[in-house]
Amino acid sequence: MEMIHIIFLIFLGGAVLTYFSGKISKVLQDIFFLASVLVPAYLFFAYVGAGREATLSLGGITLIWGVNHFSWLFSLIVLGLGSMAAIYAIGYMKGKKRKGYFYFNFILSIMAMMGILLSIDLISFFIFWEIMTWSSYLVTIYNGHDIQRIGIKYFVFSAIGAYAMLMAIVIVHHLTGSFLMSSMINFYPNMSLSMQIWIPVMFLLAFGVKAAMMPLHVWAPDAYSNAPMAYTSIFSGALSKMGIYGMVIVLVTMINQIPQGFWFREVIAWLGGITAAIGTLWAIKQDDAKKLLAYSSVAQLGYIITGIAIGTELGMLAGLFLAVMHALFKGTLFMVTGAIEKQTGTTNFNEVTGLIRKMPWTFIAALLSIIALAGIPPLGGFVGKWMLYESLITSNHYLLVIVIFFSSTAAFLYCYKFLFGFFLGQEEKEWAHVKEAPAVMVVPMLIMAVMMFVLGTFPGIILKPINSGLMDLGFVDSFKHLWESSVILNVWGNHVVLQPILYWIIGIFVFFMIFLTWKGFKTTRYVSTKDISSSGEVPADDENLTFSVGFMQPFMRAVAPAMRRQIDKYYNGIADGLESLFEFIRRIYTGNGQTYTIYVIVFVVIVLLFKNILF
Amino acid sequence: MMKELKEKIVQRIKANFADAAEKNDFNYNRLDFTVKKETIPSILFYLKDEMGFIHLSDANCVDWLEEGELELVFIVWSPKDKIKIFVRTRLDRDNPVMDNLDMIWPQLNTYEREFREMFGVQVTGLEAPDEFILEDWQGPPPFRRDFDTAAYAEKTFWERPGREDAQDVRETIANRDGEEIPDFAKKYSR
Amino acid sequence: MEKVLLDILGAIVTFLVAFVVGMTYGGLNRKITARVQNRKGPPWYQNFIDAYKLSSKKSAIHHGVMHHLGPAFLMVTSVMTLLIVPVLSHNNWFPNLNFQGDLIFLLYIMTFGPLGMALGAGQTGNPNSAIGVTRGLSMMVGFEIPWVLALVALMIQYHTTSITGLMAVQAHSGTWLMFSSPFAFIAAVMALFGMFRYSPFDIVGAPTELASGPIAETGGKYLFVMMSSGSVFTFAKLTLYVDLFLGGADNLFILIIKTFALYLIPLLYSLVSPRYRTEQAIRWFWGWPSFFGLLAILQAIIF
Amino acid sequence: MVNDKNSQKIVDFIQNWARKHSIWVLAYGTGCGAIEIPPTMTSRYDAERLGVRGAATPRQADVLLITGYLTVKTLKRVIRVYEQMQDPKYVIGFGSCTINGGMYYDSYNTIKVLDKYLPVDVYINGCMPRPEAVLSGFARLQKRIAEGRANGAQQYKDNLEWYRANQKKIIPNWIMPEYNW
Repeated sequence: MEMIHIIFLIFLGGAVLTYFSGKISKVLQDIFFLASVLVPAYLFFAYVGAGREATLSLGGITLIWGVNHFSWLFSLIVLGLGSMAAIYAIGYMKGKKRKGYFYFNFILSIMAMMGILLSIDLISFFIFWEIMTWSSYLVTIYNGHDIQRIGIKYFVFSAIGAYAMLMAIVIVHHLTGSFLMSSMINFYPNMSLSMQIWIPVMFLLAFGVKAAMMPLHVWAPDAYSNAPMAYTSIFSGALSKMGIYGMVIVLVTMINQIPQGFWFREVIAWLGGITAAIGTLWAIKQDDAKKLLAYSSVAQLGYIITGIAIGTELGMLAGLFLAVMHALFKGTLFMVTGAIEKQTGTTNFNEVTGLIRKMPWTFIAALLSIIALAGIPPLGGFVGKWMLYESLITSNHYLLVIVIFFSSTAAFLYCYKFLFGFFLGQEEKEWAHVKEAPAVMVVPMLIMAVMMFVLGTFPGIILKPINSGLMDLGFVDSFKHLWESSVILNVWGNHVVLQPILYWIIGIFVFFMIFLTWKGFKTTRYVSTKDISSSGEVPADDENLTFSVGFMQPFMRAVAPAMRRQIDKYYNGIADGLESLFEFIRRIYTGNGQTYTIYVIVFVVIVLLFKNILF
Repeated sequence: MMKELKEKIVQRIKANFADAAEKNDFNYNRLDFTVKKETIPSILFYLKDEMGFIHLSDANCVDWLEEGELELVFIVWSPKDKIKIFVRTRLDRDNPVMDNLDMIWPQLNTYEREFREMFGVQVTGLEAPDEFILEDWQGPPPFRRDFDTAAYAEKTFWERPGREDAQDVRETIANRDGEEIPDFAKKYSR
Repeated sequence: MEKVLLDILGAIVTFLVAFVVGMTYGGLNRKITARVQNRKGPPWYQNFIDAYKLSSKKSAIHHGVMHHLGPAFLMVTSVMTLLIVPVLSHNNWFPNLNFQGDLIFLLYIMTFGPLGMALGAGQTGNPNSAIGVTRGLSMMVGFEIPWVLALVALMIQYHTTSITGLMAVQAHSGTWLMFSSPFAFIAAVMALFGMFRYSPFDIVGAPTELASGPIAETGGKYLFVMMSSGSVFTFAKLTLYVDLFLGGADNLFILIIKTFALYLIPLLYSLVSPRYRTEQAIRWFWGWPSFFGLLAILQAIIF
Repeated sequence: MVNDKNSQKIVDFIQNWARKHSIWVLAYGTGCGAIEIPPTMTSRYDAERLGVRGAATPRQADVLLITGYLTVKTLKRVIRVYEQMQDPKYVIGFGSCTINGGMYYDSYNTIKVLDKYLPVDVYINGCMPRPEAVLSGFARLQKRIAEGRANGAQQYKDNLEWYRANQKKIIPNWIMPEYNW
């Protein structure tokens, strides 16, 4: 009995126990739920290190699970974010219906993700992939509305991806006679060129769906926004990273072995860039926080895809660092949205305003994660963006830099929209009753916000595991002298020490903060948001002066030509076409005996008429 | 030409509205009818829908203090015939009540608010905010002729006392320049 | 420890120089505008008087913590930009924190302040402020494109991402980058129009339309900090351009001549321009300036 | 040292000098007088050479310039704007209407004496005052500021109850926030 077995057993048993214990006591259910996420996480980090392996024989097939440094890095994302989201979920799900259903799928998702990361053979990889898809699908339709539109869309895309992957696995088995990933990778250069192209394409189809890559992203906004927010934070933060994990394996370990791989990676990198730009533009347009964050996730995953598709060491570092950061800040932002939804009952920017004085801690968490998302220096997001630009420029992707930079600048617009929509603006009477979210929800957010700050100052903490993960993938460990925890690397120069810069920023900020606060402290007074200079008018209490409808109108007008085409419409076109095809086929098979008789007669007549030609 | 047209219009209106008192001695494109209060909606509707007087030029209220009545005047204009018609009606000054007419011309809503605020006409069925131009008004309707604005202003607002050495300097100026002050101007001197 | 103290002392000196020069440029701006409009205009030191008057206002109001701290955020940006940009080529008095890759760092730290100030403006609850902020941020997306194109072209052409590196290139070759990468210079200068927010790109704080936009609720000492921050930032931006394109400067006198010559370009352009609407401004930036930026990249790749 | 009377005098002198030469005007263009402001500000008379400059909002302004008659309705807004301005602040009454009602002396809805409702530092006579008169008014204000006599705001603070009583007399439906310093 290996520790890995125990972990999976705890996950499975915990899921079942959690589900049924809800019948006895709600508190017991919460405890079981927390235990079945936190205990395996503790066991994993305490007792399972890189190099551990475990096997399981099932009907003649041996499933092999093991940990290397690379999958350990992603386990960090899954279990770290998973634990935080689990604690948060206790508060979020309080008083909601069907808790058992939600908890069950939550635990299963985390187990499935861990399974994917630990799988060494393709069979268990596929099985866990399917479990992940199923459990996330079930959570997506938790709310029970729009199942047709949202659930089916997610499921169809996932199914197409999964069956493409299954096909690839079968072909690989046919070619190599083994289900092991390593044998697939080793055999890859010996395949014929068409197989060399098709197998990665089929794998990438599956991974691209999960990572919401450009033409395959249409399910993401709906699914992300429809799932409960406690789940969406791992859905967007961790589950989408499984796609990234797979992509790294395919792009780096397989495609790198052949010379044609360059073009392959180029295409993926551009797809990532376009994903980032399009996702950003659509995010700006959204009026609902969930939708906005969902599109923003699509855009952020675009950066990550670009980073890993470039495939240089720095690009990989940037992509993986951004992946960790994205898990942190997007997880936090979805939690913030969930907290606001819990306290006010809506997530529409046009309705909620002015929560900053009512929910200060939530605001701090949101502010820090927005700063990290926008890539503004003191926080961790900047480090990732910075390495991404460096890698793009040094690998001669000049136009891609512009695309990425455009989307990263335009991201300020939706960042501001998020903060303004919820927290700033007029403090309306309607929301005067709102209180800060319970501590169970606030503490995980704040912990993650602090993590973002720490990673911005000491990026080495996370760059070190990334580096050892990359070494597992066959990269050279060339940065050994740079792993002082505050120094990051630069290609053309030597290195950058981040701490002094941070001290300067904080120092200047504190100086002027003191200057503003101290000077004339007594004569500075607070006035309410109703006391504004609106041409001498005194706004009444119920008079709504908040500006939130059509928030980014001028920008949207400027980019209107780019927004006219929606990929969704093309898919709908394909779906309509297929539907009419099926309709036509259905007309042939009418189910009426006479029609079939006529078909038979016509067939016989044709055969008789043309028998000389045919036979 | 114009005369015939006017004649025709007068005939038509007389045929339809028996109580319409006509005053038709203008030698330009103007007609004048005085009707009872109850007839106002129907005659305005008739003018607008049947006779092409689709434009409301003005609506006004006149205070006939001596006769104890308020007069409402609606001026409508036909772009086709190039003729304007004054439709008048009289309301009791002590209890002026009229019906809401803004379904005929939406802009009448504004005029009716003015009637209500400035003349104290009660418009039944008018949907509009209470205050129109005057905020926090507490006195009587200010456009009625028995409202003494000077007295009201003196009572309500501070007045700056004139300087004690304020004198009528017009005579001095006139003498200096060798002019004479005409008689009619003399009564304005202090 | 002594080094840190010296650095702080030097930073204060740099700040003071930037403050004085920036304020003077602001005053000269008003003077030149007045002369062009056939007026006498205020004296050149008018901005100092205004700043002192604002700082000596006896009362101030704020609408909450973010509004209170908004000017501080803005100041961080200005001072950080100033400290990262090398003021003079060879001088110990003006310390700089610059490091390899600081151009990208600059691009991001320059957006830190506007975002912080936007948060402050948002908390006031004044609709005009929020409208102004959305316009400002949208326009920022507009002018960052040619600006980044120009910078990327420089980075490609000279294989460095640091300002000192580019200055060394100019010192080594003897030609200013303005002449060796003319298209990058043109694109960057056109982006400068947007950075200064002078007319025709001044819709952000249109006084009569938006009641001065983001700063509508700001007065007294807050406005003073914002005004000084703006002056410092003006100086920092101009110095950055001089370092990048005009070969830097060896002493303050040359620096002032060069920066002022550069400053005249957006200033004089603004005097003869009406006002663009936001989307027109964005499209303007994505038109010719971006075209020149692309030309610059082409030039960098080919040569 | 700071509390020392002489040094305070010097500080006051410098501050008054700065305030004198930097006058940001919020022109409350209620009446017909607003039309005299553009020529005052633009090329012909160029008030900017005296440091006079337009401000967009009351938070930034030093001087509230009330151009012409004030109805009860606009007086309410003017009071609001005045109370939103930051100390030190001044009021200029512009035109006869603000002094004694001018041609609206018997109007039922315009106030006649502005200084009963707001502390006026300088009046500019005329109907309308020409830009020269406006400039002379600004010069007068500058002189008063330099001498430290332009203390209308202090007067308003000290006699707030009296002003409030006057204001409430003609604005019975008082919904404004309290002026709390």
